[in-house]
Order: sequence, then C-alpha cells, then structure tokens
Amino acid sequence: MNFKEIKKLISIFEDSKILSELEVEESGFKVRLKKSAHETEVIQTTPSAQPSSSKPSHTAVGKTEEAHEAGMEGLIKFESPIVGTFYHAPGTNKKPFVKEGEIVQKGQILCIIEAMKIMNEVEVDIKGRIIRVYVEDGTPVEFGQPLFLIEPL
Amino acid sequence: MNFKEIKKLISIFEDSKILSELEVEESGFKVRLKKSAHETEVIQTTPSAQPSSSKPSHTAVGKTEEAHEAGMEGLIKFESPIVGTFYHAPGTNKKPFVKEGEIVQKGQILCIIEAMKIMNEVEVDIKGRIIRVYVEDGTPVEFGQPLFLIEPL
Amino acid sequence: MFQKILIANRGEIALRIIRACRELGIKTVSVHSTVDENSPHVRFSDESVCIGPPESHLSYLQIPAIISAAEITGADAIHPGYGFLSENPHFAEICHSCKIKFIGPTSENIRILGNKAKAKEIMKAAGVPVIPGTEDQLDSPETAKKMAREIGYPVIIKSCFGGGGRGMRIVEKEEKIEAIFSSLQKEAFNSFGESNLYIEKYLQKPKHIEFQILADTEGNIIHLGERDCSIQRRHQKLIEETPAAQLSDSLRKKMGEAAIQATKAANYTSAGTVEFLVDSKGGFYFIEVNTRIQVEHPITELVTGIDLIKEQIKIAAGHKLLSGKDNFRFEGHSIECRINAEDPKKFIPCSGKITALNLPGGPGVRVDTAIYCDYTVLPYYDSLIAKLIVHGKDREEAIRKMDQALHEFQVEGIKTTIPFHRKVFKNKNFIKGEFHTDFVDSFLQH
Amino acid sequence: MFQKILIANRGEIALRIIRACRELGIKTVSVHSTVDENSPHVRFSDESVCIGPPESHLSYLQIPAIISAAEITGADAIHPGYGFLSENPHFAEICHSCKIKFIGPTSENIRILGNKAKAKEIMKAAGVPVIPGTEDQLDSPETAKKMAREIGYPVIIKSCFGGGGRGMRIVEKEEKIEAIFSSLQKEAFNSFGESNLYIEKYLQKPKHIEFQILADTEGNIIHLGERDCSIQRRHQKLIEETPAAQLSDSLRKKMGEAAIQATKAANYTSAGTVEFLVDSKGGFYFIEVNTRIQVEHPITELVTGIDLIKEQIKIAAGHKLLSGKDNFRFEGHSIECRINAEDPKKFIPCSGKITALNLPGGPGVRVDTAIYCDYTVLPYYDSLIAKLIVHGKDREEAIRKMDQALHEFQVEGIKTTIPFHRKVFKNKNFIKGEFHTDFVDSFLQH
Repeated sequence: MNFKEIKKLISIFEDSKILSELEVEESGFKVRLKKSAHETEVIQTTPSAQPSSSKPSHTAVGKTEEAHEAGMEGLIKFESPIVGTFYHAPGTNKKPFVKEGEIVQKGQILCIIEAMKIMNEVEVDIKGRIIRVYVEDGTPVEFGQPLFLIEPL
Repeated sequence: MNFKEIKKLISIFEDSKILSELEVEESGFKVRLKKSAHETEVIQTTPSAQPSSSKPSHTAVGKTEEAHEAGMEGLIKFESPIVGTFYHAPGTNKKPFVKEGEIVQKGQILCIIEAMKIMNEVEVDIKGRIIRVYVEDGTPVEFGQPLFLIEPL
Repeated sequence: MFQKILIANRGEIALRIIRACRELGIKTVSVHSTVDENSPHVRFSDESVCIGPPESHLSYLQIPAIISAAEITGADAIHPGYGFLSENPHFAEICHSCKIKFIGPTSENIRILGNKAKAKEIMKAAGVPVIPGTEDQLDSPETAKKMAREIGYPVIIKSCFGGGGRGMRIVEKEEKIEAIFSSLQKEAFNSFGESNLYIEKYLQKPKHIEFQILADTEGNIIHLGERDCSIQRRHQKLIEETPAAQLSDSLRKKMGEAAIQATKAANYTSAGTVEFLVDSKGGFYFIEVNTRIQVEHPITELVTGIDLIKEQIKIAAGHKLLSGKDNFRFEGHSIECRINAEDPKKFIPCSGKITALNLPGGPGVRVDTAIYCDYTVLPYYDSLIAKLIVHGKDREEAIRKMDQALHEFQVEGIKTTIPFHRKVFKNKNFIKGEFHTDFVDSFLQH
Repeated sequence: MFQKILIANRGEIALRIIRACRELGIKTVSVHSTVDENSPHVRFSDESVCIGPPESHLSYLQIPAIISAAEITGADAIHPGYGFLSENPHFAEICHSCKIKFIGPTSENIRILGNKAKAKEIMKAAGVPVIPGTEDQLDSPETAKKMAREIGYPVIIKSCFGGGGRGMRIVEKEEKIEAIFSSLQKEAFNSFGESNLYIEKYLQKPKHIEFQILADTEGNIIHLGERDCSIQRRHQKLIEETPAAQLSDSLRKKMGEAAIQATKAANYTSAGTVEFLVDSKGGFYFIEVNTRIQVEHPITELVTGIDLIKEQIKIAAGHKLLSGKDNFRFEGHSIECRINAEDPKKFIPCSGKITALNLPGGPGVRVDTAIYCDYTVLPYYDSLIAKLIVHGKDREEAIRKMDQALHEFQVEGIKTTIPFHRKVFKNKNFIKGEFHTDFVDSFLQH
C-alpha cells in the first residue's frame, strides 16, 4: 500500500459516518485508524506515534513532506520545488552534491534542477541524513516529485 | 487484497445492517472494521416488528400491496391491475359497487376499469373492510395505482 | 400536426422521440414499467403512465395497456420507436381502429414486408434484384434440397418471420439439410408462432448495405443515402457508417434507384430502410425492408442534416416530405458504435449499476443515451445503453474522432462493448474499409 | 506539422485542444496543478507534468514551469487555450526564444492589440470605425472632463489593459468623473500593473457583435461570420449565437469587411476575434481584437463546419488556411450557453462536489465539458464548467433545442447558471431577438 492509497483510505474513513475503527495489516506493515469519541480529533495516526515537533517547515526552495510508508516513520521526503531536469552533480564527471548516508546541513545544496536553461541550485532547509536519492542524474522531474529521503537530525 | 477490494469491503460493511465488526486475515494481511456504537444502534432500530403474517397474496385481477405509511399497519392497498378509466359504479346515476366502511367478500366486484372501450370488472381477492376509496369516479388510473385501502378481515 | 404523442418505447429511442416532439411543439406521453419509473424518458416527457410490471410482454408489449394509456391521456398519435411493437401489424391496426395515428407505415405495409418471401416476390416482380432462392415457402426438406441444388451451395434457410439474426442457418452440404430444416422449423415456431421457412443462395464475403427511405402519403419518395452495416455479430449490427467505404458512385446510384423502386412497389409510406447484400463483383440483392426507424438512423442525420424522427412524424401528420427549410445535402462521413451492456468478448448481456461514467463530447460527437451515473441497467430489456455517433469531414477524420471519443467514454460498474470497439478502430482492415459481414467473426478469433 | 503540443490550460478547453490534436495525429502533453492530478485533461492527454500547487499564479500562470515542462517532454509547440497565459505577450516571446511555437498570434500582435488605446489608433488609421473618444491615454481627470464634454455623456472610462469587463466604469455626469477616475486608476494598477486610462462615448442599447477571423502567415484572411454576444452580465458573456438575430445582410457584409480590414491593419495571424458594438441606427464601432481562441468558438464551428482549433494549429505550423477539404459554409443557427458553477441569481461562484449529473445529448447538441459525476469544482479556477451548444435549421429550432437540452442538463451538489438560462430561453424579448447588452440587467430585475 503506497502513500496515495493510505491517503484515500483516510479520507474514506473520515467521510464514513459508520466506521469508528479501521485496521489494515500487510507483511509487517500496519495502518490503524480510529475515530475519537468527540469526532473532533480525526485520526489517531499510524502505529508508533511520532514526535510532531520534529516536523520541519517548508524550505525556501525545496519542499519536504513527511514520509508515510511503512518503515519510514520519522523520515522526510524532499520534493522538487520546480519542473525541470534533475542533476545530482555540478557537472559531468563531477562529484555528486550528496550521497546516500551523508549528513547534510541546513542550507546545503542537494542538487541542481535545470529549467529554461537556468541551473537552479536546490538547498535543503533542515539538517539530516540522506537515506535515499530517488531520481537519477539527468532525469526530468515534475513539481512535487520526491527527490531525496532524509532522516532529520 | 488490493486497495480497491478494501474500498469495496468498507462499502459492504457500511451498507450492512447486521455487521458491527469485521475482520479479514490472510497470510500476514489483515483488515479490521468496526462501527461506532451510536451508528449500530440506529441501524438496529429499523426492523421494528410488523405482523408479516397478514400479507395477502395477489388477486386474480387486482393487486394488493401492504400499506407502509404511519398508522396504516396491517392495512392493504388494492392497486389497479390495468391502465384505464376508473368507474366506481356500473353506470351513471347507479349506486357505487362499494362504499367506505363496507365489508367486501372475496371475489366481489370493487370497480370497473375501462380500457380500449371494454369495461373490465375488477374483483377483490380477500375479505375485508373498505377503509378508503382513493380515486374519484371517471378518473384515469395507471398500472399499480392504489384504488382502495382495505382492512383484511 | 399532432397535439400529443405517446411514445411506446423506453431508453435512448424514447428520449430521442421526446426531443423531436419538443422541437415540433408537440406534447409527449411516456409509458413505463414499474422499474422504469425514474428513467430519463419518464423524467423528460410531459406526462407518463405506468403500464405494467418489468417484463416486456406485460408492459411495453402490452397493446391494451398502451392504447389505454393513449386514451386516458388524450394522445392523438403513437410513436413505436424500434423493437417492441414497432413492426407489429396488429398494433398498427388497433391504433388505426382506435383513431390514434400510428407513426409508421400502414399495418398492410408492415404485414406484407414482414413476410420475407412475400416481400421478395414483390421486389422480383418490380425488377429489384433479389437473391436466388425460393419464391414460395418450403414445404419439405426435399424441396429445400432440390432448390439448393439449383442455386448451388452454400445456401441459407430462413424463417419467413425471422429477423435480427434469429431464425436462420447456413447450410454448406446437402446431407445437413434435413436436420437443420426440422430444428429451424421448431425454433421458428417457438419464436414467431409460425414455422414457415424459405431458402436462398448464401453470399460469401458480402457487404450489408441499406438505404434510408422517406416516403410521404402523396407518393413522394426520396432516399437519403446508404449505410454500411457489415460490422455485425450473429446478424446483430455493431457498427454502421455512411457513406459506405468501398462503394463506387455508379453502384451507389443504381442501388439508390432500386431502393426507391422497392419502396414504390411496396406502396410504402413513412421512414423505412431497404436492405441489400452486395457481393464482391458489384452484384446487389434485396434482402428486406425494415418498416421502422432504425437504431442507426443518426449517421444519416449527421451527413444529410435531416432530422429523421421529425420527418417521420410530419409524414404521419400528412405533410409533404422535406417541406419548408428541410433541404438535405451529403456532407462528410459519419460512424456509429452501438455501446451495449455486454461482455466485450463473449457479448453476454450484463446488468447492474453504473458506478462511474464519463461521456465523450466536443465537435462532431453525438451521444444518444438514457444512462447516467448511478443508473441501473436492467436485465429485462435490450442491452443497448448508448449510441456513440461521430461526424467528420471524411472517413479518416471520423475514425480518429471515434477513436478519441471511445477513449473518453468510460463506464464503470458494468461491462460494455467499448473495449471491442476500441480494438476495431485500431484494426488495419477496418481502417482501410476492407471488410464484409464476416469481419467480426474472424476479428474475434484473433 | 508539430509532433507534440503542450497544452498550457485546464478544464474543457484543454480537453478540446487534446481532441483536435488527436485528430491531427499530434501527441499531447498536459500540465496540471497538484489538485488537478485526476482531471480529464490529464487523463486524456498522452503525457502530463505537475507544474505547481493549486493557485493559478504558482502553476497555470507560472511561465518557467510551463516552459520547463515543454522542454522535459520535448513538446515543439504550446497551445495556451483562453485565459491564463493566452494573451500574455511576454509568454509568447519566451516560447519563441525557447524555440517552442506559441500557437497564436505573434507577441507583437498581442502586445499592440492588448493596448486598447493603441489598437483603436491603428484601426482609426485603417479606416475602421471606432467609438468617439481619446486616442491617447488620459493624463488627468481634467482631460477626461474636457473629452467627455466633446463626446457627450454618458461616457465610459476604461483601463488600457483591462478586458473581460474588468477595469471600466460608465460615467453619467461630470461631477462623478474625479472620483471614478482615481478609483479606476487604483483598480487598474492593482489588477494589471498599469494605471493608464482612456475615455469613450458610451453607446446605449448596443449589440455586442464579434467576427471570427482566420489569418495565415501568407497573408490570407477570412472571416467566418459573426457572433452576437450581447447577453452578458457585467461584461461577462453568458449566451452567444450566430448568426446575430437582427442584423441585416448589408450590415453583416460591411462589418465583415471591416473585420478583415482590422486584421490586415494589425498584421495579425492565427485565429482571432474582432469585436464591435452596433447601435440601433446601424452604426458599428470597433472595440477590440481578442488575440486568442474564444470560449464561444464552437457556435462558429457548428455553422461553418470548420474546426477552429485544428485550423489554428495548422496555421501555426505554417499551413495555408483552409487547405485540403476544409471548405466552409454558413448553415443553420447555433447558440451557446455558458454553464457556470455560480448562483443563478447573484452569480457568485460556488465550488463543491457534483453528486449527480445528466448531460443532454441527441441531434444538434454538443457539450464541451471536463466535469463528470463526482467531480469536485475547485475554488481556484474559473467557474465555467460546461458549454452547451446547439445547432438548428434556424433560430427557432435552435431555441427549442436549447430549451430541451437545458431541461435535460441536471447537476446536483453545486449551484449552476442552468436555471438562469432556462428562464432566458422562455423570455419573449430573447425569443424575438430583441435584446441589447443591457438585457441581463433588466431581465434580472424582473
């Protein structure tokens, strides 16, 4: 079950006047939804509660989104702020800006996105560890497309 | 079980007047649904007892249908078996076949419906008391239109 | 002109007739079975009368109920649509005797042309080419064998009262005649109440081409061009187009003249269709006259600019045909796909609720339908749920439009024939216009 | 011809362009904001790129995002539709410099004709009649007063960069000029980033009539007849028809010639519209040129048989206009109703989910829409949800068709302008064709 499906599931659950609890479990992955007695508090959220204080705000250029997939609790998806071509390094045969496993500082450049022949440097707005690079060098990306998976530190 | 199937399951569960909890488990995959206490109660109220034994069978020419309106429990609607013009009496200035309050016997003629210039006598298939005559003399009636309200005796 | 027309039908054709009446300023009465209470034809007519339970034979085929409905609502005419009572001479006769105008040909027209052998006889006498075969009914399998030897195999044996693909069987060899003869006789008796059979030469790889006819009571007759209905499965038409893809102008002209000749010979009035089979050598043979408005009439409307239902009503009201501003022209190319609630591979009808619906639209796209999202397709009636019709400058544009429109036409909750159509519109032979009545059978095998 | 066109728009017009591209065999790329992910224009295009968040200025108006989307998908042309970036000369220029063909006029055309005062000047010089008023921008309320005295009250003061009813005000008396001048200046600056104003004679009871123009790069210009757009509310068109109800053939001819003259004077290419006001004495005055495809283009398509979007694309690709089989004719009468998601009395836009939908259909009925049952009308975008277009033999038939189609058009869950249209089509003055641009205001008061 991917993020979109969970989102849809939540919306179905919210809209339902009848359901009060819903639980889906699948190969080590589990979603449990429960309505509060007053119905004001909508979702009691996914398994292990997550400190909401760690949620980062949007970056200046990039956009981060909480990762909802199983086993990704507390991780952040760094999304493309613009449409264009993704470059992982400042040039051909150059070292990539960041590698998986690397720790990045707030304000550090993660990649370049070329749009209209302009190279846009994309900065990260939190400190964290790069868990995954989603996009290959030189591929086109659309607005909101996940570029990196980051563990906030 | 894929997402679509879960969605369908929820809708089946919601529509069910009987289920209050539902759990599906299959090789490491599990769905659990539960209805709120309030909602289950509402649904449980509907099957309020009504004597189903008093339901009559259909007549040869006429058709009877249990009355469902409030205060009409146990009464029968006698419906028009054909399209045509309803006549309450065998002719102008003649006495009507039946009046409100009158008791009718099985097989008695209740009215005439004229269709294609043919006068069709309409018989009742139960014994009962005429509570109401719905249609005025000389008015057109369609198939299944209630003609009389009858209390079965 | 009529004041009020009762429409003795349901679904898209009932709605189609309501639209025509509205434009002519005529009030409409719809009739419906108990399950059709909330159907579009009921919602969009001025009045409606419930005539019976769901089963057709107790409602839409119930002549007394329909006549009664016309009488109590004061309708002065009845439009039968297609199917149901549209080709029932008895119904046309009762309408006449009740002084309600039957919008269609005379009961005599229907009766004579409904008898295939009789119709063939008339056409042969009038000089319209007919398929070699018996003029009389077959009296025995022996006569059938004798005739078949004269005509040459393969032959086709048909019920005199069949139609729409029912009550007919192809015979390849003499030894099979006996068995087919008796089973067909039984089948015909069960379906039509008459067991009379006749025999014809079976044409291989023919095209099925019909001409739209309009004939008024003053004896004026015109044809509005042809429709190629060769894309059919078990004699059920699935796709129709006009003009026919590979028909020479000279053959078109000859066939059009023959269609008018046929209409004249039958002393026919109203809208009607003269059907022919065309073989690969340009020979054409009269098959039958359809004495009703056809399912596929819209393609002729788009190409000619004529509203056939309105014309049919006006002719019934005694008007001269194409009076006033109703000039016609032949412009562009039009194709219709019949969208049926059927499995697209096995064509088994399928009923159920439509849970999501997207109808195609835009320039040159016409949809004739009475379905909507949340509509329940009922098992009691015909599986046709929509007609998708396009009109383009030429055949190529029409095919591209249809391809796009089928792409946009989305129905969820029930199976439809849309996937079948989508495949046909990508088929090379279809695109080239190279097809015959056997197209669908061989297409489905691949 | 282009290989792949990016459509920088959404809703019905994006779908309309996709349909045209499909027929031309051109691949399509749609762009969409995050909330439009499942919209029909995304579903029915070959590729789609998310270009930003819901707000238009961050997505559909975001030039770099759109150009980038064209670059990463390899689109060789962009169709801007109407609204959004369609009349933005800067956008056209950027497309050009990025070697992506902007399907529309040159940026120079857009820039000059977008400046109302400048456009008027050009037309006056070319001998096209213009409304008496300033040729230059007004520098002060005093100049406005002086001009108004010359022209005679009532006058109308407009922003040089306004349009679609915004940035204009009627002035009946001199004492009101000062206040209106300064408030309009502020409004214009806030809306268009320019505060330049000009003044004109205000015509009472005029008809708003526009001519559809096609001009290719070889200098061939034709007009495809007029559209009467007088049924408008606060300068927003609600109903359009062609031909105009009460326009003499001689005036039609004169205006058509003036429209071609205007197109020539502006050195214009692509599809475009020359707008005029016509007073009760048969005087006609140039207002502006719309340098885009219009919302109401379908009525011209139905009457002429020309696909304007395809023509526009072909012209952009350097084709000669109406090459091949694309002959045109003027046949019948066509009317369009704009169905907006708005309160039908106060015209306040209303968003929400469509819970039930029945679209009209049948002969002569065209629906251009991107809604479906369960579609959610979003508050971020234009309230137009469907265009209902009919085509009849004559105005009377078209009106009856529209009346029936509006009757069948059922939308639940949101408010629409359908009830407003239904009333208009029963209004005697409208039916007689006796209306002016003030029709809706006086109609709504009764």
